[in-house]
Amino acid sequence: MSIVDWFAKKEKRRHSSKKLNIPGDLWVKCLGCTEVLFLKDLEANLKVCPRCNYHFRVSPEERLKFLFDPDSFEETNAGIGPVDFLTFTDTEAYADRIKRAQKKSGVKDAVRTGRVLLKGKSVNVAIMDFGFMGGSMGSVVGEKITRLIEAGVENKHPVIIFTASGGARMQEGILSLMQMAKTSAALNRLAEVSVPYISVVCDPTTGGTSASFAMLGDVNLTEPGTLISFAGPRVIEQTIRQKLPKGFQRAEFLLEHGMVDRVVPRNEMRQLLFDVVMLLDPHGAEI
Amino acid sequence: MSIVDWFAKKEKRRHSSKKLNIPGDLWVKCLGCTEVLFLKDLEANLKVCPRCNYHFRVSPEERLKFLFDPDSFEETNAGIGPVDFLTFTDTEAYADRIKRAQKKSGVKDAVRTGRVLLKGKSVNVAIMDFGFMGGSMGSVVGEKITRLIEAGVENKHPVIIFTASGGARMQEGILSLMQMAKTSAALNRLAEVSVPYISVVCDPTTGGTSASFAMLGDVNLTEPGTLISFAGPRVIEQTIRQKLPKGFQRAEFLLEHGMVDRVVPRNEMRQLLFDVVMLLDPHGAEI
Amino acid sequence: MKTLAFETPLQELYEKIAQLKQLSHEGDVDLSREIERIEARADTLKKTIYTDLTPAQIVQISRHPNRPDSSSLFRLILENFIELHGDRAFRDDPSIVAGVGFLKKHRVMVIGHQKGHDTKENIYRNFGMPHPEGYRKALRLMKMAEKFSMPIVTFIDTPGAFPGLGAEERGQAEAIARNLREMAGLTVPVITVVIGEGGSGGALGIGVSNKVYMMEYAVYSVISPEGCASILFHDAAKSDITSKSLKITAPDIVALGVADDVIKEPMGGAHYDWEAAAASIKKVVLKDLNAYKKITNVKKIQEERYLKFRKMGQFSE
Amino acid sequence: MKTLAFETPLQELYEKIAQLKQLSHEGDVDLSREIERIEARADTLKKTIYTDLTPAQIVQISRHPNRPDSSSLFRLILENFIELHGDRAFRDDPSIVAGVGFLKKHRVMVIGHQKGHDTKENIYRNFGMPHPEGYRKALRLMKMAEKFSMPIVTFIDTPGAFPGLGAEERGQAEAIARNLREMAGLTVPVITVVIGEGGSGGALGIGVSNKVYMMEYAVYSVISPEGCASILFHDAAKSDITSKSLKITAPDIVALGVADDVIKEPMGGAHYDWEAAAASIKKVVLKDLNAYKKITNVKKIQEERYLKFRKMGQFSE
Ligand SMILES: [Zn+2]
Ligand SMILES: [Zn+2]
Repeated sequence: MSIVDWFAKKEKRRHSSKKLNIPGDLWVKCLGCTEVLFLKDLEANLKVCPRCNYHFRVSPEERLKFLFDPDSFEETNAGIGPVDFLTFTDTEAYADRIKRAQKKSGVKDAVRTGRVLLKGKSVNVAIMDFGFMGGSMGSVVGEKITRLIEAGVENKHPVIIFTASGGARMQEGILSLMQMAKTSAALNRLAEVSVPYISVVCDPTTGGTSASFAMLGDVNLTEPGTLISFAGPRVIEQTIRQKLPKGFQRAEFLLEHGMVDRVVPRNEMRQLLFDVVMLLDPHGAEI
Repeated sequence: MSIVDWFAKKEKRRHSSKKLNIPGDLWVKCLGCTEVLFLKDLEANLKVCPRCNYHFRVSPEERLKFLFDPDSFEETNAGIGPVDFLTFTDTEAYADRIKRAQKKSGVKDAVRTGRVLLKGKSVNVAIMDFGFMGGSMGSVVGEKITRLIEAGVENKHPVIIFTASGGARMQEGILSLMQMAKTSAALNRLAEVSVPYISVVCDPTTGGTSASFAMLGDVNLTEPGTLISFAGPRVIEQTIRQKLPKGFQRAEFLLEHGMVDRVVPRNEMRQLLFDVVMLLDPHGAEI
Repeated sequence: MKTLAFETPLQELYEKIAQLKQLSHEGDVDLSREIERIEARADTLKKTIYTDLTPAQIVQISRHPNRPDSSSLFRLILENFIELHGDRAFRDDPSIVAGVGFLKKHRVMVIGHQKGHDTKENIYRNFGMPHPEGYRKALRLMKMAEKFSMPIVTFIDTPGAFPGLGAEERGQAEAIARNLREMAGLTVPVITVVIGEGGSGGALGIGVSNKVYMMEYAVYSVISPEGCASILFHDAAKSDITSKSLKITAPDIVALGVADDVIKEPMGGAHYDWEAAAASIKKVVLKDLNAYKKITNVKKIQEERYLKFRKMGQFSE
Repeated sequence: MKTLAFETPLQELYEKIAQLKQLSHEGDVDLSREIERIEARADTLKKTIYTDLTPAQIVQISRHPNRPDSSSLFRLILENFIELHGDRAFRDDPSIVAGVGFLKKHRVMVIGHQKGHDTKENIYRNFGMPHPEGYRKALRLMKMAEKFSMPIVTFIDTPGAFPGLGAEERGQAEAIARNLREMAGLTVPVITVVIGEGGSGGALGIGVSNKVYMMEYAVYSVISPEGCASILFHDAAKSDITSKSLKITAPDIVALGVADDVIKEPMGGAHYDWEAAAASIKKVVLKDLNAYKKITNVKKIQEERYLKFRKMGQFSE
């Protein structure tokens, strides 16, 4: 929870692929190696720098395109939207923040959910959107994730969740915290019926999201370089009053510390997800 | 497993309360503080040094006397004895070792088992005897422990095991190793019927005994200063090529590292065992 | 005893009363009428102060160093309390205490965050901020409670889970997440009381329960008011604003459907009378234990807990 | 390739053959008859050497640095092998590898001790000696296999669990003990092959199985022959004696009722032909998987495993 949101905001600015103002075509500067890349090439390479392997953050739409069968996504619960039930105001009213984020993104909140085909296999998928208020989890994210998991309990298809979140959405107060319990409780029900749950932890995933469904996959996957933490790096630096070691809280660090099963390059993710799902799913047909 | 037996043997010599040759009465020298103590006083104090709190090792008979209701012990399977089925010989034949140990101790092997009353409550109890070939676990120890646990599965009374063992009895080869699996498997059955199992880890408990039933209590208790380890201190010193820190692998160290629930002075053990058993036992009557 | 700023006038009266009593004792004069008068004034003042507290003041009371801690409350509420230790994997975390005992005739497992009352104690208890092994100890013992059909009572009192290197290395997020999921499935009833500070995920990690109660001056929040202020206003000192807007006091938490009820504290707060606070908690918990004793269908207990959290959240559709 | 002492004469012949081949290639002379003659001699010698090995020599083969390792065997036996990592609490232990894959049409979970073939690899793999987190990773994945109804195949190949400070601190004994108990209760079949060195509790920690097989030149022992000799004779060099008296070779382990059968190795040992060794293992495991597929009553699987170990031990009564 905590100050990670703030950190996340800074991070967000740093990580978004800044478009360079070069006339004629769109170019972007790699955040890993500072190479200037032709946007179309970058996109053709799944938004991974061909030179330094830096994995750019991508939108839910891009993930759908990169990983799943074309036009197979059937979105669910797209109509659920946030409410400013605490009439929370700081430098800006929560109600206004919501409007602004919705207008900018064209979606109602920070996660999209639905059924999709993965190489022909039907799965329940949720993809969080760090671009929408730092992927913060309020009632909408919690409710949509929970409904998706409950759909898995019913339809017995594997559940795959791509997380990307600065943590709980504090403008919804205690109810944002409770989304951690709600989603995790739903995963307990999913486990009872032996439906596989794959968590794909994407950059960045911190706070309340990491301390709930992100860490609870039967298999936890992540992409190279992903920041995964409970407390954000800044908070910890304040606590220990020294700089953090390089690579701390990154995907490879978590692999070493036993928290994730694999760090998966984006171009291998589709095949790996398919294999994992086929191997674990006791409800699916045999190959 | 491993070289701990050898170490244990050395330890045994060091720890047995050496009787001093003072005419008239029996005196012993404390191994903790070197105070010379009148044997009768020491025994009245449950074989704990009144000066330095050193807990002397005690025999199964002494433990029965110190902790359970007088004359309530009904021994089971006392007739099971060891067999030299590998005709194992080193500097002495295993068959001869057995005979010597049996003659010295008057019992057939390194554990006594049965039903006993603890402040009026019926429990299944096993008490290992470090004095019998270093409390090593061969087929007899494994079988008697297993039968005791299986008795618990049947009669639903709590199971309490006092361990004291240098590990597996290598003169019985691979079958001594398999006693770890046999006893642990029995504990799995006991857990399935929700009968409490209290492990009281006594000095010393190492190797195959610690890596099976000794560490598997719903509640693990131990006495102050008890040596508890998988690998013996000597083996580890050989591995790391330096002296071990003081207190390493002792009861208090294991408490700090989360392996045991409590370090219990001997004079509090009876009451604590009773309380724990009354609190955990779902099959017992309410107080 | 440490005095909070808004308690100062009251504290001054108490000191005056103490002086007068000493005087009348030593000087052998009768000051009883004067003392009575000031005592009455103190009572009135106490009521005035404590019936109109701001959320920021309540936050202060919830963190009062003299508030009763989990371990002391266990000893006041239970008979034969036996503390149990360790996660069986890495370390015994002193910032979570747990054990078994009888609450009247009920065998119960109790688990709570543990703060200290002075610096030394607080350092040992890590100011009530658990590491992953604390949550893992809690889970081990909750599973044990389930095995032996013992209801679970948890006390929440933490600024949050510890944000440190070792905690991150050993999976703070994983430990909390796992507890949330596993608590949801427990077949025994779980009753939680927020006895002081309910700080974020570190609090919730032992709080996925059938019943949740707020002590009158306890708070429960997704983020500390200071943390929230430093993010939103870049100024931690603006926590008086955020402590209000976050809606973290007992009545707010009940109104939002997160807690079931408020447990009244002794006038002025639990730190004035631990026994009275313990008695109030005991009464509420006992009532629930008696009620749950009658439910033999564990599915109902699981279902109740699931639905409790399932309902939480407000959105448009 | 490292040569064991008793293999030296054979190795000399192989070198000679290589020389002659080179000679006939370079000098354009026909030495094929001479080569054939020596090859025949080598074959005979190989048979002679490997049909009358002492237990001490078998111990050497079981530890041969070129023996196929778990991970390589998984890749040879399975399709779509996916390694899974981590204990979700402290560390991913490289001395135990695990993952999922298809063995023919069977979804299986595989787990094995992992040694290296050279110094660098061995240091990374800690010479196949796991820490507690290795056993905890194994247990996590066995529970996952159970959840998804996947049979479990384990490969044993370890000198033993690591005897070190960190391992003791983090509960080596607890980790192994827990695995023994939990494996006993698994509702899915477990098939174990001792592929090399079966060292003590560290081996058994992934070996409480329905079926246990010994590779022809594998050993399984409560203690290493050297360790046993140093205890009993105060002389580790007397391990030729103890390697005999401990009864640790494949036929002994079967005779004692601990293993079900021996899996033949390619002539000279698995290190001469990994593919052939893998094929032999695959055949045996596949037969079992097909048989277990027909058992839908999980109680039967648990009962079989329980009784297997329940019977072990010899005593008078
Ligand atoms: Zn780059
Ligand atoms: Zn002494």
